[in-house]
Amino acid sequence: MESAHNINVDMSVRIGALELRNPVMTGSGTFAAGREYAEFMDLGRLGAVVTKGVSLNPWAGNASPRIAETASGMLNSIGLQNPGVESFCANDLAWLAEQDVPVIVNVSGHSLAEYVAVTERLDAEDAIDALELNISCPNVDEGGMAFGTSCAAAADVTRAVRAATGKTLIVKLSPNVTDIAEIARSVEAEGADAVSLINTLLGMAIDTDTWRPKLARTVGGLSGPAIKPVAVRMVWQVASAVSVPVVGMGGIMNAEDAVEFMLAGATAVAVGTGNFVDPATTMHVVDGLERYCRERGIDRVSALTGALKR
Amino acid sequence: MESAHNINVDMSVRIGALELRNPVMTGSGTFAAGREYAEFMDLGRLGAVVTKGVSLNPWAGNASPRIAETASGMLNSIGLQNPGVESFCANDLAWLAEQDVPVIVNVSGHSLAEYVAVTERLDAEDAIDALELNISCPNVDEGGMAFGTSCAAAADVTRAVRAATGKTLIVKLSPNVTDIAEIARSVEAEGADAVSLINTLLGMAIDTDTWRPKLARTVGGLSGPAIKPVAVRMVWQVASAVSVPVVGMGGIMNAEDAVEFMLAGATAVAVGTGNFVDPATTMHVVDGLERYCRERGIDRVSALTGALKR
Amino acid sequence: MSCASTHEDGHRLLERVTVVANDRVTEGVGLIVLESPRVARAVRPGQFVHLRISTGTDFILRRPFSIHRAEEDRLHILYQVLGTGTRALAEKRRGEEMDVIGPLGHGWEIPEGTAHALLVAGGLGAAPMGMLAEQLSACGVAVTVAQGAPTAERLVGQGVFEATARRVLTATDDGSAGEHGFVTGLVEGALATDRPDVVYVCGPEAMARIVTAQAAAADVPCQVSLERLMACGIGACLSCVVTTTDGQRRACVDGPVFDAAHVVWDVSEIPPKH
Amino acid sequence: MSCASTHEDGHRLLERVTVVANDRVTEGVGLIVLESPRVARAVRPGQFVHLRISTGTDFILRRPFSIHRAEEDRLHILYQVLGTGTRALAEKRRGEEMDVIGPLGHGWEIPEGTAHALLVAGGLGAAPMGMLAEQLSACGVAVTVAQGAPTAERLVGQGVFEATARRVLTATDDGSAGEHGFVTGLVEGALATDRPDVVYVCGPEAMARIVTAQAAAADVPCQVSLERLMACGIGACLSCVVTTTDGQRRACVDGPVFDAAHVVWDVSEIPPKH
Ligand SMILES: Cc1cc2nc3c(=O)[nH]c(=O)nc-3n(C[C@H](O)[C@H](O)[C@H](O)COP(=O)(O)OP(=O)(O)OC[C@H]3O[C@@H](n4cnc5c(N)ncnc54)[C@H](O)[C@@H]3O)c2cc1C
Ligand SMILES: Cc1cc2nc3c(=O)[nH]c(=O)nc-3n(C[C@H](O)[C@H](O)[C@H](O)COP(=O)(O)OP(=O)(O)OC[C@H]3O[C@@H](n4cnc5c(N)ncnc54)[C@H](O)[C@@H]3O)c2cc1C
Ligand SMILES: Cc1cc2nc3c(=O)[nH]c(=O)nc-3n(C[C@H](O)[C@H](O)[C@H](O)COP(=O)(O)O)c2cc1C
Ligand SMILES: Cc1cc2nc3c(=O)[nH]c(=O)nc-3n(C[C@H](O)[C@H](O)[C@H](O)COP(=O)(O)O)c2cc1C
Ligand code: FES
Ligand code: FES
Repeated sequence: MESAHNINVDMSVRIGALELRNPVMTGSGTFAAGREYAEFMDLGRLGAVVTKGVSLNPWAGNASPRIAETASGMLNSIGLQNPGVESFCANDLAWLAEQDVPVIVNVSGHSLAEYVAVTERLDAEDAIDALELNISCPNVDEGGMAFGTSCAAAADVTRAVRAATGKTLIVKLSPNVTDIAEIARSVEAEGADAVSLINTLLGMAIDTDTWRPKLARTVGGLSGPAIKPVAVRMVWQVASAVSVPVVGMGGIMNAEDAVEFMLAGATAVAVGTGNFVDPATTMHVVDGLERYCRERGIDRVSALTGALKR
Repeated sequence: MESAHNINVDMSVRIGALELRNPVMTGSGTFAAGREYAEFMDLGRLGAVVTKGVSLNPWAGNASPRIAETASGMLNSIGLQNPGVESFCANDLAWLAEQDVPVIVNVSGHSLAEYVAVTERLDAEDAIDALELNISCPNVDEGGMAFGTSCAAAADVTRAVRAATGKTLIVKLSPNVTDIAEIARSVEAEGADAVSLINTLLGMAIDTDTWRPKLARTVGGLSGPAIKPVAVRMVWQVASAVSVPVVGMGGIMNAEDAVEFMLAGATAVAVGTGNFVDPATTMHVVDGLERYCRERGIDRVSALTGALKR
Repeated sequence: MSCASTHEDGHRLLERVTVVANDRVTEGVGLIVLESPRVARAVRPGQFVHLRISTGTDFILRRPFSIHRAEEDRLHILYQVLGTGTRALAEKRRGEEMDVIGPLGHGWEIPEGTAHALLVAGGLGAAPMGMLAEQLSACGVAVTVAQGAPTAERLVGQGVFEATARRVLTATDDGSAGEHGFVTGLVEGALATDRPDVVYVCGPEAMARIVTAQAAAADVPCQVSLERLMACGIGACLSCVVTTTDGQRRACVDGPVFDAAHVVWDVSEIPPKH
Repeated sequence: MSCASTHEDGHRLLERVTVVANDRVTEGVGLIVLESPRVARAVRPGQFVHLRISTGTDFILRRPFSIHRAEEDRLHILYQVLGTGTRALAEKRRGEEMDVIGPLGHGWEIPEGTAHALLVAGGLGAAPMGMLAEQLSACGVAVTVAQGAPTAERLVGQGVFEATARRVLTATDDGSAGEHGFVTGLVEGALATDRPDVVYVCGPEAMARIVTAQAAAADVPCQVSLERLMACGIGACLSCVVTTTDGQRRACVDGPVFDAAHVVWDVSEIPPKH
């Protein structure tokens, strides 16, 4: 073990056709398109940037208040506010293309046709390395989570989007289901190259002074350390059920948390709410993961994936 | 508002045929049969004692470790360890019968026949005021949650148990489902007098030193403040979907938390994990609820139920 | 200090800071002084910092606070104790460390040719106005402050206003100091008497809205500092949107100071505790 | 102090206590002294308290700690800094308050006619043995202590052992004090030389298991104090079960001290950090 401290750790992992320099990505919607964070960290040291969800036309998002703090977590009901795919390509993507980091674009839609239209448009962009199909947003009335809570709907949208792009396709799953492994198998069968999970748990908080919901939209998505045990469990269930890679997320604040997800079966991980706590959290996770491996004489980080002992 | 401070608050609530002196009960499995807590509080000031789950034959429960702490919560995989219904009636129930507090017995089973057999045995006991049918335990391999995650199974077991008892029947629902309101409607249709929710969320934690799950059984149930937003949301969804009373629980640590559940639609509430933090938590909730109403000039606590403004 | 009428918002920093002092100012209000050399040198009036009060997981979000004054290497923050975060802030002792992100947001602008400014502060609305009064007075602008609070003791930030303003008008809800009534009652008169070139307002949203209307009626440009619930504080999460006539804007980067004429007032956007 | 060979466990209390002192004893080990009159008067050797270290929600469970010594109104707790809770405990300052539930559990028993006792402590296993050594010596029982630790500095609780025991034997993993090796290496000899009437053991479970076997081979009754993860600490939640030849028993009420001959050793029950 003494000499182990000097080993070089191979931090690379593979998601579909995509080789990442390390397993640490950003959680969609918590990192915009990275520009705001570039002042605090080196985007080039990330495994990948996953952008905020992009839809065909601009979405205004939900009314305010849009967030509420909860014990070890937060609720959000942002509602996929975004300027639409054309504006996204002209602005955010054009900027991201100049950075030295793989780009994964999170795809939103109100309907199957809209998911396909966004995908077709994004497929034409060379700067995009992979798409993450968001069928799990709890914060929109139509589309979003509705596609992610039934196997048939999840399969339908995956099939349609798969046909519309040759890029690596990651499908982002909802935790608000009875059997997430079953949904994962459905999307794998339709050609998803990977699955990512978990999106937020549907939650609610009430102001006991005003008797009103703390979120204008009443319900929203719960994220942060509070949900980590549910997320780790689901990653473990899904990784045991499918053979495509799993991107794990939910409450990751440090490298130990990331290790937990990898041991449970994740090939890569994403930091969401953690970015708000410290804008350099992703960097701490990258450095900490490498240190974790080095100190234990593990020469490639991918050896952690699914290494849980029972 | 000045004079409001002197009003008498009617703290009573009704669950089926059961009139409770106040809405505060104990979460099954966190309070045994109350005897251990009697040293720290006055059982007679509780709305009701809900006992640990009771099965036909003794259950050994799961291997250790059985708990793990998580951010603002804990995982448990006790596994319904209990001495069986005969021993329960001879010891715990005999003791409880002497206390001045309504008794609700939580009913467990591995199979439909076992649920019915336990119910028949308990139905014969005058000291029991109501039964809580546990179809949501995530910690047993057969039975438990399997009955609570499909409408058909939930309906079947409710129908069978309903036929076996004339006592007030509360069905305890699992949060590990896509649509908890649908399950609630199924059990209401089969004659449940009330529903209680939520039981624990299925979760998992991994020791990053040993690479083993922190629980011997790998997965367990997440409880405590971390889950409160999910619990409040589900109570709100269920209360909007059924007309029977709802008993709300999940992360209640103080009176404000209890108010949140009542505003969301709960008629009564239960304190689970909060008992471990402070053995007198239930008393603080009773006193705090009364104070909350008094300070606002609310003359009956039941006015809070479903009073959420939107 | 520059008197540029508009400015580019500077580079944002993540800085480890040390508590120099933390004292009670009045019932439920504290003043914390942080040794924060890099942010203190960069901050402009109306900007804020995003403070990480706890490093545990009990509450994970940062808390946004305006810079009341920046003095050499130090930031002065006036804060009101409201909930979990500000209660923990009140317990910070000299020597303890925290980290801040700042300076953040777009602050107050000084329109070209401003000779006279009216600052309207309701309660803790005085917080983001200390540096503003200092800058205006350093630039030779005549400053009138109209300040309101529930009681005389709750009139905070008076030190800096007395030192910089030509006139400080006050109103209290209980009449324990100045006029008996709301600060909005002072504004009408000040607008008529002083004929200011610009009105700056910060306070409860209902009050800010009235002042906006008063300024509009007098045809004086008005800027308002708004509060929103904020997660990231740097423009990434879209928690903090303000509806404006130019669409949804982010309070943390496009604000917290907005041209009041462009704000589409909507009660539902007011944070719950106000 | 009574010399009753067995005892009824007393009434359990919820008491608000004040930190009187909290000092580092050695690398990673502290000694906290709590003003806790009611518990201090009721506690018996081998019992523990359930300490609420945080009142926030970052970690919500209490932490169980043995009473090392009880002196008038004060509880002395020796603790090892391991994780979130013990790190927070190490930061408690004189004058801070906490609340404890105690005294809890079934402690050490003194069999009828005990003239000579062997106490075997591994590392922090010394924690629950201070009061025991005091009681035994007060009752005229000859005490031999066999204590092991990784290094000389980690031999904790030596003060009370030197004051009460006839002999204190030590072993360290690195040979920096006493024998070079494990404490189990001392036990064989002590059993043969001293012919004790009872063996008391506390320490890592692997070590306790060996000592149990050694005592059994020498036909000496043996009691062991076991650690389990505990939620309620008062017997209600069934978190803390120990498999015994009499079935599943709760460490918090039926233990933490068990008749070693009845324990069904099972590595999977050992808390993860040990
Ligand atoms: C740009 C800006 C500048 C501010 N400057 C000051 C200042 O100088 N002095 C001062 O006392 N207060 C200021 N506030 C308000 C201050 O941020 C809140 O009072 C504080 O966050 C409350 O935290 P809490 O944990 O005590 O309250 P809690 O109610 O426990 O907080 C729960 C959540 O709600 C948020 N929140 C609660 N109230 C507000 C609010 N009014 N505005 C924004 N978020 C809120 C918290 O940040 C947290 O995320 C400012 C707010 C903004 C947006
Ligand atoms: C009856 C009894 C008496 C004890 N007496 C002492 C003592 O006198 N001195 C001392 O230093 N330690 C003692 N321990 C162990 C002590 O309780 C743990 O070291 C402590 O709980 C660790 O808390 P943490 O937050 O630092 O660790 P973390 O690992 O962060 O704790 C996470 C969870 O695991 C539990 N846990 C972790 N390790 C243990 C353990 N070894 N035993 C029980 N629970 C554990 C914690 O209580 C908490 O619920 C005793 C344990 C028991 C059961
Ligand atoms: C403010 C906010 C906005 C989010 N927006 C999106 C989104 O646009 N698309 C998406 O797939 N997930 C979105 N998410 C979910 C996160 O990407 C992530 O799945 C979830 O928050 C769990 O991870 P965490 O606990 O690390 O935050 C959002 C989460 C937050 C907190
Ligand atoms: C240690 C433990 C044991 C439990 N045992 C049972 C049980 O036997 N039957 C049951 O219906 N629920 C059981 N529960 C679930 C609780 O009754 C409650 O539904 C859940 O913990 C959520 O509430 P809380 O967050 O207040 O703990 C148990 C929970 C815990 C923490
Ligand atoms: S707080 Fe995140 S965008 Fe403003
Ligand atoms: S800790 Fe709850 S029964 Fe022992």
